[in-house]
Amino acid sequence: MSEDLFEEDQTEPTRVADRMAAEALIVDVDGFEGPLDLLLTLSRTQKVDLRKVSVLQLAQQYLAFVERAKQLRIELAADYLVMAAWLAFLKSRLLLPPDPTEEGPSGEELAAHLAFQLERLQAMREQAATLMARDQLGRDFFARGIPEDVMRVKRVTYTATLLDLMQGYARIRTKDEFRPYIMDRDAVFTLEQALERMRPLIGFAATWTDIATYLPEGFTSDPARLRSATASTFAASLELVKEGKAEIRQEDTFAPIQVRRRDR
Amino acid sequence: MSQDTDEKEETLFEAPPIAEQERMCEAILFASAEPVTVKEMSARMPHGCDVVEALVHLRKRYEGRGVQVIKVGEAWAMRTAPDLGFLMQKETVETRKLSRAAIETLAIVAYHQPVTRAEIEEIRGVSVSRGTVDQLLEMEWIRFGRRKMTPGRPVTFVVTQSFLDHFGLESARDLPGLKELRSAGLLENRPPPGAMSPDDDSEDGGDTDQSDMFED
Amino acid sequence: MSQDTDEKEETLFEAPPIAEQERMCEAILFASAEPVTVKEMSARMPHGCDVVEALVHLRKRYEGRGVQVIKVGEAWAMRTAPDLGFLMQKETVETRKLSRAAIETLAIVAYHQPVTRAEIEEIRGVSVSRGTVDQLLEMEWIRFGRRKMTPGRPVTFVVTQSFLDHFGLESARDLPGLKELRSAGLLENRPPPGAMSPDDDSEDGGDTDQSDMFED
Repeated sequence: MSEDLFEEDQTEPTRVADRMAAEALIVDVDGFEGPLDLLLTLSRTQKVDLRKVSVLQLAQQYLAFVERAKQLRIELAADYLVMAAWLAFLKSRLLLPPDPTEEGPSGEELAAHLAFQLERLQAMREQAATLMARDQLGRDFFARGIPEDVMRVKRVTYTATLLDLMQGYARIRTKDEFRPYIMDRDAVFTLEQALERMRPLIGFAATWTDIATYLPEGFTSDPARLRSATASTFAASLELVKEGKAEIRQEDTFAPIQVRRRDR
Repeated sequence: MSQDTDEKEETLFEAPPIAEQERMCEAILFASAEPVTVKEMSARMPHGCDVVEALVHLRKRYEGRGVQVIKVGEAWAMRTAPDLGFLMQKETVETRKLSRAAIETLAIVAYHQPVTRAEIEEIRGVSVSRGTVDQLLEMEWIRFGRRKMTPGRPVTFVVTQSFLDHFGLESARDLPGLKELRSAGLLENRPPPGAMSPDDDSEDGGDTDQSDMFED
Repeated sequence: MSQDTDEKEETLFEAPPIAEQERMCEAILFASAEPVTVKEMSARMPHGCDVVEALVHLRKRYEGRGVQVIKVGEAWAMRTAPDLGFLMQKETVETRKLSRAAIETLAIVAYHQPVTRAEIEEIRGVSVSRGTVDQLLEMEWIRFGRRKMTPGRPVTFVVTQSFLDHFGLESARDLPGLKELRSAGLLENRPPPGAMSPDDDSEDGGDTDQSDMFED
């Protein structure tokens, strides 16, 4: 369907282009995209199928064109002159009877190749026009106006191997002494408990006080309980220092560790 | 119906058949970047079109399809069917190693189940963050067990069937015992002072599986 | 048909019925402004779906509608019917005007792909400016193809899926007039007579490359 359309479209402008090309030959040398383009335009004046174009006639037309440009003192680009020289050579080859001693391709072969090049260029131009005459996205047909984004969902799964599990368990079990599994939570004074105890008290410690005085009641006699309470009270003290609520010092190795509130 | 409209409006040309009007509405709704009002559609379509009727037909045509024609306030739009929303996601799965805290907590649950949070903390020697337990619950590797008959009736944790499946175990009792851990070089060769762990007893005889397990 | 596939793939769950698969394809294609490959659709749809079959059904369903299901290279897309373009003035995007050189270069790449810059210049009879190629690359209508196995291993250009999408082509083989041009010998890269280029032998008219390329 679009091809039909194209056919119709194409016939008219070609005629217009013909007329314009004829004028362009005289006034606008720069309008050509190189010698091949010029040759193609010239060949149209022969009004024949490109396959039947007379290359000899074409060469003469081209040489005449170059001659005229020279008369008009139009500066021609080098490649136009190279083509002119080559066409002059081709012309002589085509006119003179073939010299059997001469090497290389015959005039006919060279002419056939030029005709092929012209035909190929012409075909590509036509295809380019056909292509651009096709229905185009965003002009004749349309994509979805409100595309929905595909959400990229990243799902993280965690994994572990049995070996990880074993090693993890072994790690815990070798960290402290192995002991039969019994509940002895009452012998533990946790960091949270120690913090809870120290927080309200530290506000009153204007002077350096031994952290031992912060140990909770009932945790000082039993060694296990004392150890736990001391450790957590010390840790809690450090925590308070970190929070900027207290200062901590130790006069000497193994000397009592003292804290006092920090005034701002 | 469209005939009537034509006659009323006395248009010069006849409006396109309703099926064609439906096609037009379809194309406009599809390509527009926003919902389109009936008024706007009428302005874009040939004179004499009955946009509302065409839209009703169109909506009907898309019933039960992957795409639906919906009314958004005064305007109309096409949207993918809500039940297919899952197709609009591209899932990428990233596998990460479980954190050390999570592995240790998991190991404790596996070896000591049913076990309370306080007991886990006791064994690990550090407090167990809520996130760690939640993560394991979410992975469905642990679940809540029966409450302990101790004061406060704390909840306990046990491992799940998914856990056993993942680690290729038939039951939690198939987990290698401390003895095996030791002989596998996973525990320091330090004899445990005091009594045997409760798992040590039950854990013998899993020897054949064991070697398998350590392959993983 | 989808049954067979299931059995072959031994899926755990059965694929949804083909009508449901069709709905899913519809939703995915509908939601996307860009063509979606069969591979991507498969990845997003439940396991065991026969996406191609569903798409063929879907395309049939949309035949003659205001919106169409079209194939673009390896991908599929939904596009409004071209005859309704006149309704969409509002949506029309002002495309950059391409120079004659760019249009011709594009056509040469499309019909001669994979094609080197030297070959383009040979066909056009003038040197191809960098800007022209850059513009086409930037528009994503052409891209680099495989290097030619000729001396210097020059890069080649081929057209892209966006190119096919833009011009409503199912594949590069559907370029208008391709067969005629080929049988007329106009797609050959014929060396000038007497040119003793060393690659004369290997360069069998580019015909073999050509068919290769258009197979895709």
